[in-house]
Amino acid sequence: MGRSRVSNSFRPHFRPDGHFDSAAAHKPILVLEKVMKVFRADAPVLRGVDLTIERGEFVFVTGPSGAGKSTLLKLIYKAETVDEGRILFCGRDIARLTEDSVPHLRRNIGVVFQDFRLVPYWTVFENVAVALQVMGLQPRVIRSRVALALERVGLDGRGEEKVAVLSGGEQQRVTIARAIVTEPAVVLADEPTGNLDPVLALDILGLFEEINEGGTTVIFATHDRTLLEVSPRRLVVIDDGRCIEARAGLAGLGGVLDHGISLN
Amino acid sequence: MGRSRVSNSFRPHFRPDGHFDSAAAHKPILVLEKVMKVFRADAPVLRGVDLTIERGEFVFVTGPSGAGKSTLLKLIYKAETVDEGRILFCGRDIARLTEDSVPHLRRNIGVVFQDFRLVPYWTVFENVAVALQVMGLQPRVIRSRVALALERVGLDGRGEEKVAVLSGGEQQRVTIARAIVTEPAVVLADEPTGNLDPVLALDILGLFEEINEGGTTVIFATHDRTLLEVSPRRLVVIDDGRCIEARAGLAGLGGVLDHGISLN
Amino acid sequence: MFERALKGLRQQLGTQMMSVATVALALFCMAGALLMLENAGAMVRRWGAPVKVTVFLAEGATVEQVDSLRRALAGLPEVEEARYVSSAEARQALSTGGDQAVASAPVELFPATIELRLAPSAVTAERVASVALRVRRIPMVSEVETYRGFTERLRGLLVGGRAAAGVIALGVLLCVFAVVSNTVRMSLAARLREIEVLRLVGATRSYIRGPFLIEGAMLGGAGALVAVIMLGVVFMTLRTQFELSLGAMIGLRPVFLPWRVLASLVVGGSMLGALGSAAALRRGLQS
Amino acid sequence: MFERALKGLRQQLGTQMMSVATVALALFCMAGALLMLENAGAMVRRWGAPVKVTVFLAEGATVEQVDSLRRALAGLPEVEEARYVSSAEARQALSTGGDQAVASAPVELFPATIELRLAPSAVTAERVASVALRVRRIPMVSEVETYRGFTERLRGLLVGGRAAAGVIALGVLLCVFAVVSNTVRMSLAARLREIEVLRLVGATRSYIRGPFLIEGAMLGGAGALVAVIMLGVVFMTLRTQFELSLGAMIGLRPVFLPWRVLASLVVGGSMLGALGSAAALRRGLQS
Ligand SMILES: Nc1ncnc2c1ncn2[C@@H]1O[C@H](COP(=O)(O)OP(=O)(O)OP(=O)(O)O)[C@@H](O)[C@H]1O
Ligand SMILES: Nc1ncnc2c1ncn2[C@@H]1O[C@H](COP(=O)(O)OP(=O)(O)OP(=O)(O)O)[C@@H](O)[C@H]1O
Ligand SMILES: [Mg+2]
Ligand SMILES: [Mg+2]
Repeated sequence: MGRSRVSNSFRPHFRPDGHFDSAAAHKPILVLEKVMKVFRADAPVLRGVDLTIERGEFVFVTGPSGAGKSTLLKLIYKAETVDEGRILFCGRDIARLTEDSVPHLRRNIGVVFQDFRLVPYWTVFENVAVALQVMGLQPRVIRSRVALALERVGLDGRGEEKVAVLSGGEQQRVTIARAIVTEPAVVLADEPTGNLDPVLALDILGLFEEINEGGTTVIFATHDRTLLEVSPRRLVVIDDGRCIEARAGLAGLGGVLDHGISLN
Repeated sequence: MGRSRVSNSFRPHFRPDGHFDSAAAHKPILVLEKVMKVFRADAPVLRGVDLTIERGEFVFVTGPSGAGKSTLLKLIYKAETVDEGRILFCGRDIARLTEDSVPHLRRNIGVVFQDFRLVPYWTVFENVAVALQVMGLQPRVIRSRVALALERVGLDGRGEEKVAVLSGGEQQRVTIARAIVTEPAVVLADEPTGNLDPVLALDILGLFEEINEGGTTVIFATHDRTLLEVSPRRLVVIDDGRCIEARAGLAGLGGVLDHGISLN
Repeated sequence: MFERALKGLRQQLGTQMMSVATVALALFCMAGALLMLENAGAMVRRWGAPVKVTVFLAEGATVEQVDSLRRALAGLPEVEEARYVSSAEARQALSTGGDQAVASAPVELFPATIELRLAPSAVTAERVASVALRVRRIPMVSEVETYRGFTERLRGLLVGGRAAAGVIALGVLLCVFAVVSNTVRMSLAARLREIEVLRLVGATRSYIRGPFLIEGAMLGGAGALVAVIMLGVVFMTLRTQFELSLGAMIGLRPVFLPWRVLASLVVGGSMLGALGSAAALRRGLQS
Repeated sequence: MFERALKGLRQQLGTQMMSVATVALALFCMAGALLMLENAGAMVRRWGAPVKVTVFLAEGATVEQVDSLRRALAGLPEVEEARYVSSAEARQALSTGGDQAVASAPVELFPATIELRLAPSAVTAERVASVALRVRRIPMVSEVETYRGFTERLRGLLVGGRAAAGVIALGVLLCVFAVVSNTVRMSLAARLREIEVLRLVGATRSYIRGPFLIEGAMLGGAGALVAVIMLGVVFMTLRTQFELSLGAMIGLRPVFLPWRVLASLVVGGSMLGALGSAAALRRGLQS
């Protein structure tokens, strides 16, 4: 635990030895090349996804239920492995990471899980702090950083409550706090506003935009039409196993995104 | 297990002896009188909720995150108990149900849980069938009714998959199928479209409206503005611990619901 | 219900087999203790129970003297039987073990005796001592052996053994209870999600608890059965060895536990298992 | 790491105590078997080891005859020592147990003997038999006792006991392994959610596994410690009882296990626990 440094810069160092690869700084932070993922042979989920995400970008990902948004994100943080194709993180193929390096990759990626992945019998504080604890930080540092993160998601002063008793939206915000508390290079947010009311959803979107302005790359998977309307960011639609760039002017969206309901 | 009959009519019989109270048919199916619920003394969740829901009604419940929507529903199916006030189901105070009658109350209420409450290592079929199995139905009957319910939520043919591997939206639809498969007198849907894309969300809303047309009472808690716009049903807003009727013409909504963003 | 219990058992086969093994081990200890006790009891019955007094006769006694002495002794209220054993008979009795040395030893080595068997009702230390005292005063008696020290020590051992077995039994029963209760609590913990869902969709208490009670009973019963079988195997294996050595030395022919004890072990085990399961349910289904 | 292990232990205190108790019970069985073996060994050493032959002398032998016989016997290559024991000495030796009957018995009851101690290197059944045969032919010898049957039976018992103890030890070690492994698997199962979260936020393998390995080692070590203490208590309690009865009868003074065996039990227990834990982790952290 002593070997790893904290990632509070935006230069990912996911090698165990903490060696910094200076060439990586000039490459796109994330490149997906012909990525295939097949769970059931009759219905492949991703069928050749090509996607390049630059350092500091903010990308919306959308698509119908079961399209493969979560799968795409899981491939990036290596909870699933690609069947074909490559995923390059800072120019390095994550398929070739040793088992010992995967934790170091994950410390550079903050994930808001669609199903939260909280420990119900831990307190809010513990659930957020764990992301810093595994890095071996000092308790004092952890306390102040967790408090800050909870404040940003509107849960200040609720650190001592058990997560199990929180409302759906509150739990979702705990997950968001855990994802951003490490100040990672990349944040993957999977449907982070599904349980939030519209006002709070916009607030949280604002939070991610703020983080993005600080230099963090944000990939934001969502179904929420309002958010897509409000924020004129790059938009990727996953449909039929492929990625389609869908913000060639909002007009271009109509057909792919909507199956009939127009966006504006 | 042999004593209970199946509730496929809309006359709730939640006494263990299956005795039918004919007077109940003329009373509102659900009455909340001055219901209070306090988890933390400094911030009571419900502070005197009055609400009457007639047999066969369709009611939207909305309100900001942490307002107490889920708590309200939990009080109805007795996962929580009221601190003050009464809840009458078909005219009978559910606080006075014996422990043995609670299961019979629950068989008359189908619940779509906000956090799904699925058994991850069971298959889709098993997760839906369990609601019928506890009533002691024949396997043959169970099979056909489960197949029907899965078809209605767009998951036909996926009964043998383990729930753990489903996408967020697919899991949500399994929960919906489990809630409606028993053809209960009341359906409580807690944010049933939070993980669904807009098209599917409208489909599911349509499903609940269809069920409602069959005579089932539906209480539908949601944040989704689009659904509220599309469906001109009764709308109850929980705000600051009280229930406010908010569809005195859509115009009336503005202030309470929106905190600034207008509905249309 | 039974089906669902079996399904549960299968789901965590490793754990369940572990706890059957543990229960078996514990009950094996208890049954082993019982077996030892049973055999110690048999030994005490053989060696200590009908209290025996041996009256060694002085060498010069005539046949008439001896016979009148025998009849006098038989007339004592405490004495049930008085039997004259001549030197030759004594030698023969001792050499029935097949010991050549004894059989060919000179007959004078074995003094003639009168063996007294006391009435069991009269068996108190004082009674025996008073008989011995009175007999010892008779001139033609050279010595009186009451075997008191030995018998008492043996009884002491038996009492100690009973106490120890009682403690072991108590410990073992507690252990079985705890193991089954714990295993069922594990099962419960592993299926908490399932149970919660069952409750929420309106399952009755008995529908939820039934399979776990059956599971507990099966664990306890299976454990007891395995213990009994293990004990039987060990007994069969060691019996001959034991009979030939230590057994011959201390004059013990090993006996196995009676059928009724075995059956009640199995039944008791499964009842205890069900009880343990009930305790686990009481604690585990609170939340 | 240690802190997190303790936290885990505390979380499921009941289960953990249960498995410590089980491990203790199992190791207690094993240590008990070892103890019995140790004592049986002592018994065999005392009774069987320096093979003894007793030459019973005919009654009419003169002192000179006996002495020349003794010297002749001492000269045999197999014999290490030949000692003359007169009748009076024999009686005295037998009555040191405090037995009044023996002490006051006529001296003629105890035949004079020559006790031979054979060289341990010569101890084979044939050698002993040939010595006995040659000696028996001498006219003034009435009988030769080689104690062969008894010694052999005793050795047989010891061999059987060793085999049984080996089987028990194997079973017990397996049991300890399984119990700890199982307990750790429970711990794992109960904290699966936690572990998954740890993994997802980038915890290293050792960060995740460390506490469980420590937990396993502590379970094994604690179980062994409890077993040793239990055995000590039982030994202390029963020693006096045993010495006074069965022990006196078969001439055995009970000894406890040496310190080194006890220490290696505890260390071995905790190592086995860690191993069991590692096995559980290997299986449990797959998914
Ligand atoms: N481990 C798995 N094994 C088998 N099938 C899987 C697995 N993970 C996902 N799937 C299937 O792949 C498909 C895509 O799943 P994914 O979770 O990526 O969808 P999604 O786009 O996130 O949908 P939603 O909006 O509903 O969350 C689904 O049909 C799902 O059932
Ligand atoms: N068992 C409980 N113990 C303590 N506090 C609780 C408990 N259940 C709910 N709460 C608190 O009550 C408040 C209302 O919760 P509830 O789940 O009803 O909100 P909600 O309206 O459903 O919100 P959301 O839209 O986020 O799901 C929350 O602040 C929550 O933390
Ligand atoms: Mg998803
Ligand atoms: Mg809620």
